[in-house]
Amino acid sequence: MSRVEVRNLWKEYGDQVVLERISMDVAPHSFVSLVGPSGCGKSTFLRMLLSQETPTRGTILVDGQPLANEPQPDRGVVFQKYSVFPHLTAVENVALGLEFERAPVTGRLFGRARRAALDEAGALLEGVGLAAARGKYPAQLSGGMQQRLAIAQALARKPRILLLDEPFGALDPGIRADIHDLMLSVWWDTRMTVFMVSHDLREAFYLGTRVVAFDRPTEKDAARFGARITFDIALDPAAPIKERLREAEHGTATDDLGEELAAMAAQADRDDPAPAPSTRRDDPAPRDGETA
Amino acid sequence: MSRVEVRNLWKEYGDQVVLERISMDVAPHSFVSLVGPSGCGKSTFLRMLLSQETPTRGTILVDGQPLANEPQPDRGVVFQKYSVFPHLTAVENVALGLEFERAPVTGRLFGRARRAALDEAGALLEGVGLAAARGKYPAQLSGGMQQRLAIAQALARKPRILLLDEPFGALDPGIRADIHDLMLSVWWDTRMTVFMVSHDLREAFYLGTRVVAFDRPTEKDAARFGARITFDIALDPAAPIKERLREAEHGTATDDLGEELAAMAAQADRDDPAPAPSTRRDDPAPRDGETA
Amino acid sequence: AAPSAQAAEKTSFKLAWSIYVGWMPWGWAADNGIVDKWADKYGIDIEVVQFNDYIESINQYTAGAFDGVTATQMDTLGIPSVGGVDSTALLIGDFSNGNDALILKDGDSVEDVLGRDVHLVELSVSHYLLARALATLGKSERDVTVVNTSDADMIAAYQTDDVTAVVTWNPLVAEILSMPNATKVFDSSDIPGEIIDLTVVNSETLADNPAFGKALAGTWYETMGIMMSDTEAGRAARAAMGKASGTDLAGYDMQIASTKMFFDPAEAAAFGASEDLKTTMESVRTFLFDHGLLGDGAPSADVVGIEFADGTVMGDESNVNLRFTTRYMDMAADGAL
Amino acid sequence: MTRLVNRHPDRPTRLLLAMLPFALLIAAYAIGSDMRLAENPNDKLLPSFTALGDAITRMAFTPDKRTGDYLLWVDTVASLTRIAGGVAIATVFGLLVGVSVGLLPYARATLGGFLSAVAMIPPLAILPILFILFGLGELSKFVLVFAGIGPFIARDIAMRVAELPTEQIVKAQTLGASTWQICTRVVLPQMWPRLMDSVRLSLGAAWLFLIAAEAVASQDGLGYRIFLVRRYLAMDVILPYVAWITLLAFSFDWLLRVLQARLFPWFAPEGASR
Amino acid sequence: MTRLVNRHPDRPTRLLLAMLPFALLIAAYAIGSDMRLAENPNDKLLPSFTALGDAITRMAFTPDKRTGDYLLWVDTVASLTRIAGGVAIATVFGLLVGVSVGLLPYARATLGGFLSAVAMIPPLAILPILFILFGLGELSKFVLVFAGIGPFIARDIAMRVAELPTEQIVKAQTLGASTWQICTRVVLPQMWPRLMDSVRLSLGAAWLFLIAAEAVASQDGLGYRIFLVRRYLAMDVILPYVAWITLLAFSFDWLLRVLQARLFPWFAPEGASR
Ligand SMILES: Nc1ncnc2c1ncn2[C@@H]1O[C@H](COP(=O)(O)OP(=O)(O)OP(=O)(O)O)[C@@H](O)[C@H]1O
Ligand SMILES: Nc1ncnc2c1ncn2[C@@H]1O[C@H](COP(=O)(O)OP(=O)(O)OP(=O)(O)O)[C@@H](O)[C@H]1O
Ligand SMILES: [Mg+2]
Ligand SMILES: [Mg+2]
Repeated sequence: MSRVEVRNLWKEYGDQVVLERISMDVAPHSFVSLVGPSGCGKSTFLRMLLSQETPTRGTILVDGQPLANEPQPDRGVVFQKYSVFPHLTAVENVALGLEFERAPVTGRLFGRARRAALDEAGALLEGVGLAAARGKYPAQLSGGMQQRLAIAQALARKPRILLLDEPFGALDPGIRADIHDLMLSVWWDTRMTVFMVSHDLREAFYLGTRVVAFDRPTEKDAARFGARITFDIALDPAAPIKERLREAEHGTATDDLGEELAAMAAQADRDDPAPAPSTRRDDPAPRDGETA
Repeated sequence: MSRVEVRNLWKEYGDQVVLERISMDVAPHSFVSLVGPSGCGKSTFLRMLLSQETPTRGTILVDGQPLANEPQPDRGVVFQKYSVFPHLTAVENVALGLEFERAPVTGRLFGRARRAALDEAGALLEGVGLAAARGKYPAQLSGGMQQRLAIAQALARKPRILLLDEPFGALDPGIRADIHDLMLSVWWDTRMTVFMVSHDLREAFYLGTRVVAFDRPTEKDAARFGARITFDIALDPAAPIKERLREAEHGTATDDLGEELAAMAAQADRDDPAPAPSTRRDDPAPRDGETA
Repeated sequence: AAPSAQAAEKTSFKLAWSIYVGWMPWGWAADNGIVDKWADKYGIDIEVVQFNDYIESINQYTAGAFDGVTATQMDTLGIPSVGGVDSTALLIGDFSNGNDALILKDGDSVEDVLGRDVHLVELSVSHYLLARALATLGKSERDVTVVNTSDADMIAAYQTDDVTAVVTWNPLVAEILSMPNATKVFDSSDIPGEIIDLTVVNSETLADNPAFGKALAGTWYETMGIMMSDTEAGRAARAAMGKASGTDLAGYDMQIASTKMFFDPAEAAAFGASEDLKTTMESVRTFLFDHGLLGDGAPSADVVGIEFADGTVMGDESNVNLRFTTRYMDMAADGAL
Repeated sequence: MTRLVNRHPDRPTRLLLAMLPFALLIAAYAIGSDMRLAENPNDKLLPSFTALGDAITRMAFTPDKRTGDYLLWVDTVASLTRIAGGVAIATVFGLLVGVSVGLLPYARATLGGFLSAVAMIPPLAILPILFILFGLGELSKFVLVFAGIGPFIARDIAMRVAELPTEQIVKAQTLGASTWQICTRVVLPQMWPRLMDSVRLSLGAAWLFLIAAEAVASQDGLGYRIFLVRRYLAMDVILPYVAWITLLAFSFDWLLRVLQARLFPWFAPEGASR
Repeated sequence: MTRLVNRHPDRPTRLLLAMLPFALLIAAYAIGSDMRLAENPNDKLLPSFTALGDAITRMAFTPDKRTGDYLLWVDTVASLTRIAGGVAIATVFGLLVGVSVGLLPYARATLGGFLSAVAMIPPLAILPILFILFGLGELSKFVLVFAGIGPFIARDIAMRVAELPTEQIVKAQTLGASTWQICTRVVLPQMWPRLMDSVRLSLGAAWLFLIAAEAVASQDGLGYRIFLVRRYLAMDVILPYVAWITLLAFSFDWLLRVLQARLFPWFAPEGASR
């Protein structure tokens, strides 16, 4: 639930310009999908929103204030590379944020407080379908399971801004749909502002209230020109549509969904001069019931 | 271009059964897509095909012979976690396989032979869109770029069997389509047999001549029951259709593609008693030309 | 810690001793309550600390951590006295009478050492012994090559083919001589009385606390009395000292045989008052001066004054830092302790 | 033919192979000893196995006449106490300083260079100063062991901390961790197993320094005994003592390895399955 | 307030901080020295800076009366030659053995345990045997330095090899690499920078062993001089020598660090950007 303003942002690594002239004004409780070719600087952009890196030029304001100069619990993150803690079990990984909050000195809860935190963490794990892997260490989990763990961990502290870097890439469609649900309901309940990098355009359009694409003007001379915003579509900031979409998904009218999405995209098309691709949603995921 | 027979394969880690009763007979020059929920054992299955791990029970035959007991250049691989060599530049990473082949003693080519190998490698890099990153080390590449590098590296030795573990997960749709093309044409030219794990069902159906799904019978008691094959659809072993699909993709009749795929799936449906989900293909990828 | 050891009046004292044939009595006396007995008599405390590394014990004494130490007269002059610690030779325990020796492979006279690499602990009494041995031929150190070799490694070194000449002390001498092809061509009995083993104390401390000196002298000569006796107790004492130095009774007796122990305080006092001592010290300080050990700016061997029992001073009278006295040995001889 | 990288010896072969180099060493010793004894029956450098056995019986199983103690055990207890003390101090120091230097830019700026420099000082060269500062008692022995391995452990741990992915530290901050909490919940717990590796690597040096300390001033301890009998070239005592030290250190090394695997199941090097 | 983990000192502050501990050390020395000299103007333990300066002038810039050499430089050349030789042998050995043990199951079965055991043997305790085997000349000094750090480097490298992801080794095999090719093209090149770290960590120990070796039988070298003048508690010579050794070792450490960054741009610890 924070307004994020990005003003004329540049990022260079040595000679190489990665991003240039990035500006956007993100309303509170937006869900911004970031898309663009690999290597164009999406992760770099998120790292700057996180204060992990500093822009070469330009500023980022959150609720009118310059960004804190270090990562804070107001901004949660799920990294592209798995970033869970290898020395903690799944449930401990999720509970860690709660322990940080509730035990400032020891960083560790005991007795009832600890059980309570573990219970909360367990509930979050259940939400991402990892209830059975509760006591496992990350090294014992598959790639997708680790990624889900990272999502649960990031949600535990209920950040006001959530940064997701290809969070669902390693998930199968069944689980992915569940986690989309979870994501949307958490987003709706906590009214947080989300930035999500995704390579799945359907996902980007389905989840986002706004889709922003980065790209370089030319492939030649890649080092001299950074990526810019090539299109920026506000899909519909009014959340109820998302809610309806979610409900629709749970229902059986799956075939209608594609049309809904197309309509949505079409409307976005009218709002914005940039040519948006036509979009439909259909999910060929074989549900357990259908195939077992 | 190898027939792969898998006979009653089991894999257990300690008490946990990961895979059980996996049997399949894969014709030469098949393109097998493996799908299934995360953590069900797809990567484990590939590792066994690679001889990186040994099955707890059961056998794997390649062209009627038991699998060599160690990884060999007849089976190439792209791992889920990036497995390029950090100490070599992109082009050196790709050329490495050629050097292994052509310089058995030193493992290193010099002079003209080296230039020739680097040129070949450069061509492959161009194929995956990394021509500009030729001299960069993996740490300087984004996640998706590293994954493309791994693909080029695996193709360099023209393996007879290629194992891909979510190879396209980190790629944006534009690049992904290009690499699909590349993949199909290499597959077609070299007539290799491909096993690909993917969470993107459209991709699985689009690329595969056969789609195999793994899943556990129950979510409870996950440790006691391993995943089995829950469906196995031969889409169409005759390659020309793929060729047509590929051509169609290059053309403008993008909208028709979805129907083609659906038809294809429907036919597969008739061939196979297992209920296949209805499938359509549409690619909302914004091509450079459309959006810039 | 350092300065307090030299402070004026006090009641507790520390003596450092190291493992060597002539100093083993200190360890035995401490173990058998003789030190405590005499300390109690004078109402003081004496802590006797064993060192395995001789040089480190002198260094610690020089740095002020101890009130007394066992050392040769040459090292006393060269280390604490040069280092500004005014030291008194309280007790003359013995002089080396064959304990230090020049040993050759394939050679039977001192001449044979010429031109060889001689392995020894540089700047130690071994070095001095070599210089004296060469002097008997009218030669100097230029006629050999000195190779510094730590005493701990001397025996092993001798076993290698690289080494054909060594100068060292007991028990190493005995060990080396027990090997085939080892001939002693010169030893300290050829320069009797020139390598003297002392118990040295800080002069200031002694001046302020004569009780410390008396207690040490009392302890020493009671111990001497026991160990020299040809009784069961004497043998037991020597056996224990031998054991503590890593050998047995026979080995220890053999070492004593090549040591001129002053069991009798009167004899020690007489040696300490003799004119020969002055000659010896002249020769020793010249050796030290030649090797740059009397200080870097030292214009001559006179920089450090040496006071003898008769009150005469050799060298700079305003910088007397080594004092020989027979006072406490006399007291022991007179039974006045 | 299977590649060498993929060939795993089975259990009995593994045992056999493990014993092979030891067996060769013993055989070489036996031959050398025989040759020298044939030449000079009194040779002390490489005593026969009988002589070694006698010495072991004497030192380990016969009470000392004077004190009634079994010397080997007295020495062992003394040395183990000292080395345990020294290693314990060095470990605590190494962990604290290493984590600070690895994690906190200010600590790194202040101590990074100093630590590298201090690690290069040969402690044996400044013994007189150490003894004046810390006395000649047990403390100075702890200090020498500590001075010998403390800076090493600290530098090693600092390198390991620096190897933690930045993502982890950033992630912890987004979860609200303070610097202190990052230390105690994220960095320290991950350093325990690495600390064990570090201690294992420095154990040899620790014994070296202990022996050096005991050789200067002490009245018991394994190093003291070796030093004492060394001037008689009593290799029949020295060799069993050295073997015993090696065995003790090796057992401790092994114990650490087992403990590491037990206590930190999550910590397995990437290639551990190879 | 910014967390301590995120606070980076700027360049001048960094320089100041880096010098701080050195300055404190020097100040502590100055005070201690003054106090002792006030008691005894001839005190040898902590000589004044003037005395240290004199000693430096004498050793480094005045020809020796007897030989006409500048002693410090003669000693330095002698010691550097020896340490370079010893470290070079140890490095080659450590790399070869470490890579084999880390990569090949058979080598690990054979040498893994042996190496751990050998690393625990205190070389100084078995000097007599080393002398017999290698003589008293330069060779034995190389050998002592080698024996001191060789096993350490080998074990360290073996651990690092084991940390390489299994995927890399498997990947190389799918590209057709033989065991030999895996060694030379995949493992060895990745070990170079790690080897540099390993050498850096063992440099302190290398000097220690060199000094010990030079105490045994030699006529020049930094360790020789230190032991020689230790007999006369000439701390005015010892301290500059120790400082010089520290400086040399530290420079080499720094050189290795710079070289590592230059030669292996791909090798940066995960958290290097912190
Ligand atoms: N530390 C660095 N040094 C030099 N160049 C870098 C560095 N980090 C990133 N880059 C470059 O910055 C560009 C953007 O990288 P980034 O990881 O942000 O891409 P991305 O959009 O997230 O790609 P992907 O979708 O593949 O994850 C890439 O071209 C990469 O080569
Ligand atoms: N070394 C191991 N020890 C114990 N369990 C393991 C080990 N490796 C894998 N597993 C378990 O085996 C199961 C299968 O893992 P695998 O990596 O094959 O899954 P996957 O199908 O590839 O999943 P994803 O799609 O998320 O990559 C998982 O439940 C995992 O917890
Ligand atoms: Mg990225
Ligand atoms: Mg997987």
